[in-house]
Amino acid sequence: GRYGVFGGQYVAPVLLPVLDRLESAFNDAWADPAFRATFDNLLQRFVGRPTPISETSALIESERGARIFLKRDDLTFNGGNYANSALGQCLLARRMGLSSVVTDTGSGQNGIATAAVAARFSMPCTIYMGARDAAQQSAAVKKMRAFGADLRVVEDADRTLHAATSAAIRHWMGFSATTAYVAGAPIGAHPYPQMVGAFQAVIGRETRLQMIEAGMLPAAVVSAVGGGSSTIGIFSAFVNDPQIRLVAVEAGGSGQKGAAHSARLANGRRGIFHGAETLVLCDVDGQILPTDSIAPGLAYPGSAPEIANLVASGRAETVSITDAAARDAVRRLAVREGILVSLEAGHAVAAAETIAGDLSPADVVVVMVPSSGDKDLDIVWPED
Amino acid sequence: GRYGVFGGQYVAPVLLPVLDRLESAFNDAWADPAFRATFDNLLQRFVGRPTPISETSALIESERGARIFLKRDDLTFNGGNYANSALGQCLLARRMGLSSVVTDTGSGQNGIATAAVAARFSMPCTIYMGARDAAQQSAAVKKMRAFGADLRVVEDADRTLHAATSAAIRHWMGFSATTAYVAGAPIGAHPYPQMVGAFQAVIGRETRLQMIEAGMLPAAVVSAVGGGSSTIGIFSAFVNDPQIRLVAVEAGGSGQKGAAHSARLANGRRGIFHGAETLVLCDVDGQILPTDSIAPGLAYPGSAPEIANLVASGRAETVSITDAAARDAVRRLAVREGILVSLEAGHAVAAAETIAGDLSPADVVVVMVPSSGDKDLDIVWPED
Amino acid sequence: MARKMQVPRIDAMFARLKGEGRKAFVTYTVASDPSFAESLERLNAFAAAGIDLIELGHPYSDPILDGATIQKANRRGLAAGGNLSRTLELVAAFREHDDVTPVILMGYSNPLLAMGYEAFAERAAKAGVDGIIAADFPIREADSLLDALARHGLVMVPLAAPTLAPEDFAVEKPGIGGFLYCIPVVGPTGGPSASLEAIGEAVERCRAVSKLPVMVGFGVKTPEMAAGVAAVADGVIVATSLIDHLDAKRATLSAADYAAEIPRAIIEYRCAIDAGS
Amino acid sequence: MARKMQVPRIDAMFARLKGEGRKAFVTYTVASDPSFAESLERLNAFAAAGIDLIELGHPYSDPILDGATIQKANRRGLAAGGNLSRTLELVAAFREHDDVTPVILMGYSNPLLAMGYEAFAERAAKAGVDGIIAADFPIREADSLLDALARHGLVMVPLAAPTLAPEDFAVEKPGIGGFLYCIPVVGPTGGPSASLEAIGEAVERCRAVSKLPVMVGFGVKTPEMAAGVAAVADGVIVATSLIDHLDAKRATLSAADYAAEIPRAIIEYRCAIDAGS
Repeated sequence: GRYGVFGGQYVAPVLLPVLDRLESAFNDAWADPAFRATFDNLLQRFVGRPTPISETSALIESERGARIFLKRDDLTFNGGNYANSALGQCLLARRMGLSSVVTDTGSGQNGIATAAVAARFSMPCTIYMGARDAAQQSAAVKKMRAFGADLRVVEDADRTLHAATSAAIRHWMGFSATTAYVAGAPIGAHPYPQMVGAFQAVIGRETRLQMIEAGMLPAAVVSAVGGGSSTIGIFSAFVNDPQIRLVAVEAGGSGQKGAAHSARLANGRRGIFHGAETLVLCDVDGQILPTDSIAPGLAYPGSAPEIANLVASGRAETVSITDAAARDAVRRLAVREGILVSLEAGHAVAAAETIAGDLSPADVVVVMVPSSGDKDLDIVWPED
Repeated sequence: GRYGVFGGQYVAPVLLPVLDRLESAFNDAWADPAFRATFDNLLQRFVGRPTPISETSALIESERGARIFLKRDDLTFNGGNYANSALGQCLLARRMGLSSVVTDTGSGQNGIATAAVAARFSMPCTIYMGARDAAQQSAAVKKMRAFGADLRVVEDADRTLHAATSAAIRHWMGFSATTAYVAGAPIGAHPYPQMVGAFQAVIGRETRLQMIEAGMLPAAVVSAVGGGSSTIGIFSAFVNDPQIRLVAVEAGGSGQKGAAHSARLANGRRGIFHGAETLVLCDVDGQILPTDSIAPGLAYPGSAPEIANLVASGRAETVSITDAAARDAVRRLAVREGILVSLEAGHAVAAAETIAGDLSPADVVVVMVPSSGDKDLDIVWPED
Repeated sequence: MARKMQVPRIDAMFARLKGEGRKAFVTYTVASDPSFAESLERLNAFAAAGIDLIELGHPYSDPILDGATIQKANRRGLAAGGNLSRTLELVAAFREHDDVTPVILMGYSNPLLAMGYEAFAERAAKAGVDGIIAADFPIREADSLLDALARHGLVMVPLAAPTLAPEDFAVEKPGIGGFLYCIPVVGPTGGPSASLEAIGEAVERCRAVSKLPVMVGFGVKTPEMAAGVAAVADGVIVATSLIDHLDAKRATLSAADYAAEIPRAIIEYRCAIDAGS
Repeated sequence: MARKMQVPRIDAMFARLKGEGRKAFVTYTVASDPSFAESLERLNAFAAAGIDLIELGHPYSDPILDGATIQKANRRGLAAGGNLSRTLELVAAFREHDDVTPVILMGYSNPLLAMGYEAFAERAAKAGVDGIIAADFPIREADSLLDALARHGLVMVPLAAPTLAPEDFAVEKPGIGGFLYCIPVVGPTGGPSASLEAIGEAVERCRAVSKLPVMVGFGVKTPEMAAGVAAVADGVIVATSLIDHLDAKRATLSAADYAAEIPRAIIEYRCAIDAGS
């Protein structure tokens, strides 16, 4: 359950037997070819995998820059890679004889993916969402309810993802005998990071295969890190190629000195947060710091333990991208390539352009696009 | 240029040389393996094809009903099949040395697809949209502008698609030396129906192959008919299998006697509309009648000439589905299957359930899903 | 069928004008805009003010190729109960007092198809219509329509543009005739004007491949321009700009002054055209 | 290091209560809620009113496992400048007048890690802390923490629940001790209560695998229920319901009446527990 020094099970002890049961069920399922076949089949038929790799044609002005390819998970089911792990976890819950699922959602993406998959399996689905987030994401709220989810708007605390996660975890503690908690990211207590990582690894397998088919391997794989599901997903297939740079892109926020940001891999401390020891944005007293980013999905103070270890061990490098640079990258990609990506992806694109500028045209940079930009239209193009 | 008695080139004569040039360019391009390879490659890399076939698990209550499979074009680029023909037409325009494109859009889907593809090819793109439509589809407006399109809101006439089409055609007439008109559907003057049909035929080819791989051929292929792009797309691969029923689903509107609807294949007259002789909803004086449907994309008074011919010749049958039945089908599919389809697709799903109910479990019905239901959330689930 | 033996009104008109050394002045109005009675009055006023040939639009629900001015006129005509049948009645009423001024029906093809080409041609001839201009009905699609027109002594007036191949407008065939409607600028009605040089070249191109008289329409916006066109073509068609002018006057003038404005405006163009001829 | 040789306060407390035939009454408050001074006053009031052991929450920004009541108390404590360091200072201040009442720090693990387990244990022991309860720090993860605690004479109090395997709470190891904090109902603090039968079974299960005294927390909401729990367990922990009660009173009572309300409420529970023992 550890990635280097990171990971573990820092949970209320009552959850330990639940986690132990989940761990053994996951190991059993993951070793079962029938489970894997069902999962793969639904990834294809229901989620819409494999997603393509698109080469960008006009991103790098310089003639000397590397080619940039986008891994297009914005083209999956409901426009995001969350479906991969929601599908895996719901399948596993069904196999374990659990009848319901519970999850939390911030920007709504994980909630939508989980609600849809749960509907597909006729599993009652409870989703907690902070009241402030719910007010900002009314289309997402409507969509989750359209899939029949019991969406509970949380008025507690900061009325955002923190409050929602807290409520979902406590709901799960109360109903763990019948209900699976669906994690949106490879964070939290073991076996969640391992399990979500395994379900998301399909992104990396596809990417590697697609690059090999195209006759090239990337010089760098670039991904923006929020919860880390897409980052782990795409990095997984390249970790053992030391010549391939893994670049974890963090949200630098406004970029002003002293302002809040979300760059906990580069600037965080070792801490214990949401069930695992990992790199955390907290102060000297261990209090979690406020985060800030124009990209709702990147403003998270914790990190996936596996990513923390990749950074701490030097295997992955980190880059910080400001709100403005990310927004400009989203706009540039829309106007020049006809591809509307999320602000999360915009951070990665901005970083990739810089990286590609320092490489040769014979090189290739792969950028993870976890989700489409429809959700961010009003942020990137505010009303004039 | 004719499908039976339907088709032709009923345009302002000044457009004839433009159409003739387009026809020969299309024939030349379509016979060119390099063009086809580029098109196929971009369909895969940029649009996200092939799209999967999803079996529904809980649609038909009866144990005796046929299995229902959905062809999931909601999973393409920007959530709809318009990208297929926008891509083909922009590629062709580039090959013809044209520098710009112009199109019209009602619900915004064709506009978004065209704007995105044009951005990809660095072609200036002008889009006309009725003022009333633009007010209702603010996200679509924003998205087209995000792709750099010059969106022109038309205050003329009824301020909807009619006015937009008129403005776009007149723009094209003025700039046909440099500008291609991109048709959203296989309607209008020859060669548009043939060309759009050819670009959309990828849907049918994929579906046929996927069904054969799954070891079955459908008893019926069901598709809702708006402009007809997805219907022609999926029907094309099954036209020569007389044992396979082709079911064209039309919007019955409210279903109240005497109320407006959009069922021009079943109830229309032979007429000349938007450049072609076809089945049209018009009165005895030849005046076009108002249409009505809960699905914005189905409320069109004309028909694709090829579909008119399939119906007139008896090869395709028609079914009319009311607003309420279509809306209920969208809701049912969301709650039971976790798939949110558009109201256009909802019409086809509702029809398919009835058809499947009369078949045996050994049979298979394929339903075309042209687009996702995000755009229709507020219509299907109005604020409580 | 005695009519067929007469010289058609259009041909007679060109013969008369040629004899006078003048060019034709053509204008356009939409039937039943704003009412059947006012429309009839306007036709009479046109004839009285010296219009040589009248293009009469039959109102259509989807005038897709027209600009905003004519789209609005179509909507007003429809709202007043106008349609193809009613337009034929309007011509018949006009013919009660005027059997000389040629009247060309102008509009879209769907109402023609709905009435049936044969029925239309028969009724139109009986009403006193001389020909048709169909905005969206190229000759290459028009075989059955042309047959019907020819059977009843009517003609379709070909639309000609500099970009068109001769076989798309300079066709000698029963049912085609009257004149060539030359559109020197490729664009919507009421749009930007072509230069006089471009108009001259377009007319020359028409004359090179057709023996029909050539009239120029689309974009003639001022009496000065009409004079310039008259110098090169056999006639001048003034449509949108005259409608716009009259629409604007209707809002500000008394009924009596408005009634006087129609001949005033027409005579201004008439003089310019005669001066340019 | 003389302290180590003394009987730890918690053990001394249980010995004393056993001698008196009574059960322990434990309550909870968050340090610095609503201020350092008022918090200190409340600790003194607790001791004066006969509380046997105090659980003192150290304020944390993300009390994810707690219900709304305690989340709010944490936010108030943080807003007043509370944190782990300041909580240790609070205990030290309390110890100036009370060297008997055991104080257990309760909270989340991140502040412990941030301070460093060794530094924390050293400072906590010096301040007069007796042990800790960590909401999110299971024994299976706690090796280094336990080592540090043991080196400084502190204990971690294991959380026990009916669903837990014995190796997750009934571990004999330096740094583990005091008592078992038995959670008979699986759910958030302040949530629904377990039945007395379920509580009895949970306590029995604890006694079967551990020699430590067993105290019951989570969901003890009324004096009657406290009496019932006291009949089967070695002590009763009343947290959320007492905070809710005092919070409600603070809004309606005068300062003097509110000061009187704390002992009044505590004595009501105290009597019930003593009666049930």
